Amino acid sequence: MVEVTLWGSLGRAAGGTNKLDIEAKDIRELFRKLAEQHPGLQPWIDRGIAVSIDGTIYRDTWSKQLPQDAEIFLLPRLAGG
Amino acid sequence: MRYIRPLSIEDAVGTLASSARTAAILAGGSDLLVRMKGGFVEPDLIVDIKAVPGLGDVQETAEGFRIGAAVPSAVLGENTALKKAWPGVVEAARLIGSKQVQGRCTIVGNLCNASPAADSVPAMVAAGAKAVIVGPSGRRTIPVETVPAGPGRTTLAKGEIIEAILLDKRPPHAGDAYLRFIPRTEMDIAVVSAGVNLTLDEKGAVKTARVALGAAAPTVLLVEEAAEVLVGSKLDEATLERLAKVCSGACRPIDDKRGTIEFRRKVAGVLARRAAVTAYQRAGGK
Amino acid sequence: MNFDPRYSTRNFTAVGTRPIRPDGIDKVTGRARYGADFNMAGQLVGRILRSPHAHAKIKKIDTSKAEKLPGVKAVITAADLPDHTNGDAAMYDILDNCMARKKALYDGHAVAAVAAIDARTARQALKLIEVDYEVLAHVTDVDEAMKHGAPLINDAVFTEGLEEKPVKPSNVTKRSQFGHGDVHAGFGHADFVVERSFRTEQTHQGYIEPHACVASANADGTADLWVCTQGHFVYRQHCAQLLGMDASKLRVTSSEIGGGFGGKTHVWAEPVALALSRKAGRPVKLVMTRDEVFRASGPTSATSIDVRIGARKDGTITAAEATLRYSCGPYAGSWAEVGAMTSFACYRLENVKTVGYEVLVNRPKTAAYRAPSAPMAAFAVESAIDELAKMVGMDPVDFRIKNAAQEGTRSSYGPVYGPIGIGPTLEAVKNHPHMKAPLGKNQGRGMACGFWFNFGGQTCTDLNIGMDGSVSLAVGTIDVGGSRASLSLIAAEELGIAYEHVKAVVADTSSLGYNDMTDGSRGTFSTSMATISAARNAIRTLRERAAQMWDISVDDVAWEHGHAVARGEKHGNLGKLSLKEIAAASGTTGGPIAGHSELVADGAGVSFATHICDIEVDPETGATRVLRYTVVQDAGKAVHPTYVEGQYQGGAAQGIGWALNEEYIYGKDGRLQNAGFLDYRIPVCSDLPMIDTQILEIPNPNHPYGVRGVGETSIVPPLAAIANALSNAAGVRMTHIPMSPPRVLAALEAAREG
Amino acid sequence: MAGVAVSTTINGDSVEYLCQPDETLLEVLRDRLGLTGAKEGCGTGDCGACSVILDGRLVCSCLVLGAEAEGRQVETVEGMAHGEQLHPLQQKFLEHAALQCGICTPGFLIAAKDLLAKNPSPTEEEIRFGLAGNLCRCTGYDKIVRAVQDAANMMRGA
Repeated sequence: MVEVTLWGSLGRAAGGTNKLDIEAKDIRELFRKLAEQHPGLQPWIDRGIAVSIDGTIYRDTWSKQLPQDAEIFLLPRLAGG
Repeated sequence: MRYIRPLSIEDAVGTLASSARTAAILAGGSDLLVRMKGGFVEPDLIVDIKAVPGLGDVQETAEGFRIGAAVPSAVLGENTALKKAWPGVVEAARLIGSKQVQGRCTIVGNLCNASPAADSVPAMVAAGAKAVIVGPSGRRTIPVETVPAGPGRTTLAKGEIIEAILLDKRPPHAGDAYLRFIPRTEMDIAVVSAGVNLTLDEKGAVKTARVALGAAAPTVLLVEEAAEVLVGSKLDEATLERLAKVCSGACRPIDDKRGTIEFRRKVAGVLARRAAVTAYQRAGGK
Repeated sequence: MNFDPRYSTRNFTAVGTRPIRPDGIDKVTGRARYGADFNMAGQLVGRILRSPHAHAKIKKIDTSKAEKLPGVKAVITAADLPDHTNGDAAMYDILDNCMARKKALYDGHAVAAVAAIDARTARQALKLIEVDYEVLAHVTDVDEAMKHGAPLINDAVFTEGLEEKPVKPSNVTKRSQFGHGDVHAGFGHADFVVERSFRTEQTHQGYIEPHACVASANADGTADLWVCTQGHFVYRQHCAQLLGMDASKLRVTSSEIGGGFGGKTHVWAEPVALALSRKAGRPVKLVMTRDEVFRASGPTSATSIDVRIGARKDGTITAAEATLRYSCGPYAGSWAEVGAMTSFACYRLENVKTVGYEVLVNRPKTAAYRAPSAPMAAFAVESAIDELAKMVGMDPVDFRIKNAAQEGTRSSYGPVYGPIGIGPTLEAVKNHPHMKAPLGKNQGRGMACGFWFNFGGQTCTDLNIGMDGSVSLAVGTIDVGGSRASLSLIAAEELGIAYEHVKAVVADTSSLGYNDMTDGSRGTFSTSMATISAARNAIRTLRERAAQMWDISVDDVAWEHGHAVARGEKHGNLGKLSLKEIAAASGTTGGPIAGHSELVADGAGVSFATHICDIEVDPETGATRVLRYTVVQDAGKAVHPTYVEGQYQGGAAQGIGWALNEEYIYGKDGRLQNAGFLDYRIPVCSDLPMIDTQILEIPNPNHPYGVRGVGETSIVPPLAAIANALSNAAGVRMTHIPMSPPRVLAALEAAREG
Repeated sequence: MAGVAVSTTINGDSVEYLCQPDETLLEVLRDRLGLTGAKEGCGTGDCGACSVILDGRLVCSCLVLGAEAEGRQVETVEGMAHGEQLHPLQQKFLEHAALQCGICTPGFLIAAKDLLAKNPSPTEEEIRFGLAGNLCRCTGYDKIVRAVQDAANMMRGA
């Protein structure tokens, strides 16, 4: 079980909660379970969500393991210049 | 569209006068080619006047200087005698565009483009420069300030060409200066500008003065009241204050992408004041 | 093979040196080929007709007269670009931006295009296209667009991210929010509070090379595209999707790129060129004019930002809050969201809240511009921080040091930071001789901090070892400013050979796997990671071949300084085999030797910079001149330090231009007034001083050499650094960017009048 | 539209071409003669990327008609190196990394060559004002100015 923090707007889409406890070993499973438990998040996942694990931001490495004691924070996927 | 390069002024005038449709004179091309590129003009005939004898020369005569219509600004800057006599006119001409443009642009083109912001024009107006015009009915010489009629329009008739600009021989104790305001240090069109031309008496008091402002009205403004303020003075602080005030008051500027009415008014006075100080120093005043 | 991207300390031999770039000679001799330097046999000239209206319904387009003009080979409208986007809203917006479908949404929006035998015929043809417009009310100002009753740009837009779904459409596409703690309570503990509103005007990336491409569509459904782009694989995907093609049938070759800065990250005219080529059956070259570049490509957002920050007497910030409104052009974006994330990222805050609003306006589609959205937010926040430091009575550097984020700080956008560089850049600034240099009359010094995320992304490289032992490195990220040099250094470092024996090229889309574009400061970070990975794969093969040559186990072969070395006592007499020797024998040891890598480079690591600048103000004209400028920034590891300096200097110069003079100026008619380099005033050489740089190297733990992205952060601090300097020089707090002479003079006059 | 026959000299070579009356020298160089070193950044004389030297004067080739080159001498970036021997400016631009994207480089090299021909020992300020007609968006000009200073030193020493 990992604790996942959602950024403000995503929290609203998840029904007004900012923290979720989810049983997920990696980012892929996290997204799958998020979508199952909160169907409102599916469009956000499709558009792109970045995952911060202990401060390091992952955008595409969905195989990244989620350590039990890590700080998991979801962020919008951004564009650069 | 045709391109011709006449070998005499008569040919040039004749071609322009007889051209049924739109014809454009090409000297430096730094305005014409930009307007063609933008699709603002599509001349049927381009008359390149650079092969006309004499148009590419600066002549020092008994009366002063005769600057041919095809002389690029860079050449003016290399003419030591002209620079010494009319530093303000030369520095104004040298402010048009970049080094690259300097190699091409001419003060006659700058005048005929009839932009109120043209750099060389306020300096020429302050200098009392005259334009020699050749046309189907012969030659005439007019003060440069009567050439522009409004933004982009001149008083020249069909077939007329400005052949040369005349600048008087300088008496002793004379000096001129030109300053413009631009947001960057180079490459901009003047937001507002001022040219001042002074002659002093033996005691260092201003004997004659001409003050012209650019980008302050639809055409370059010769501010006679400003000249009156200066005459008789030694440019003491109160005179300079009044000069700035008069120049600011004479402005009839617009708000546009380059500046506001308020800014132009205020800075016209600042520049006139600063240019007057430089002209005064150049005239030997202390 | 698993690749371990973690940093480990090492002594570098190639990395950190400053060799001449491999593409340099072509660029100083005029031989390098950019977008417009390529031609094909039988090529036509493409031109685009653009809307003169800021907002207008397209009732009818009659192209018949243009089609009849001799020399015209194709005329297209949106009807020739049917919608293949299958509900992908972002792609639909790009399609509509390439060619207006129902409405022209900004001055310069493409409505039709022609291909003709020459430029003159194409221009004439455009004049013969008759477009029947119904002109609609328009809005170009971000605050005006948010008002009730503002002209609606898209009546299907209902603001996302609100507590309740709105019942009425508006120009606000999205509200986003970040932060933690309780700002209300935090302000309650503040002894001093600064509250200000700021505005920044829209700027353009200002790359000197206009968008240019040559498209050649064949009758069999294949096509080639030569184009200047920051991401040729991305352009391939976009074009293939918009034209209904298989991506593999479209080969995109990237030209040298004459600047992008974010503006060449998605397609503009390329699908139009392909559609023209398809219709005409001939190659089509399409080059934008400078006027088109300004009117119809890539500006950044115009913004309106409110900031409130409170601090205790001891200088501790107790709460910080910002509301950010960013223009997106006529299509939805996430620009304010990024601004909201980056606003307070430099600081350690217990209570912080930022809210962003994405606002539609009748201006060109907003595109990324170097650390997109961050400079405006930093302008507002860093101006307010400076003011607050003054109120508290602290030195602005000390005040920032006291409140700077550090390892373990919860960032204002959410996650907790790992090791970061804001503190070290501030300490470096505090000790920099620039801070102690004397100032003259009407002069002032300012400083400001900046933050940017940096990205990684999908990347692959091929590293091929020739029989002579030289190495070709094929990469898929566009080289925007010297990355072929730094990537060659990386390959040389990892293989243990000389830089001169490595040649890096950018491969076309048919020769290499997919790569994300060069954006988010990722070029050197990501591709160096893939290059190290590819080199390590090649080294494994080199060891295997050496083992064969020696007839020993590969486990007994190590790779040291460009040589295979046999390990263990029993192989003590084997000496070494150089890469060159192994390569020469490769034909009989198993064939060509190569290393490949396909990976996702994540963990780019956030980046911080602190800038110092001295300026002088002319109190009578409001003219501001930059006298001295210093950039301090963390690079992780500077692979080619000269090009790192170049990135710092270039970003600072763009920021200075933004701060002082650059802006889109719209008339009341909604038309852009300054679509050219004459009146869109980017800094010229005589405007700037030398730009001093100090590179800090705090290794990124997620890269084998510790590399971080360096490209973008340096554009973030200058706006505020200059505003703060101006405040110190002239006693006026400028809240509107650019701080052009008329604005500064007006502020000075207002201050004088009291 | 009547074509204009032009005989001119480009980088020391005699060249003849036919161009349209409204065709610029830049268009002729790039599209007719294959000399794509000069770039079009603006077409209005504001960026300097198309700089060439015409009879010893630095000009924007976008503001010169192709027809005007008749009987004149044109120097472009393609003529700066002699065989494999780079011009000192070219060498110093490489050494100082005075280019990032490189699109403005040909224009800067030509402008700097003209500058040093007229002023072999320019101050930093003279270099900055001398090159103000050339826009660079990548470098912030710092390394360009240093490269020109270094090339001037080298050329004076030679």
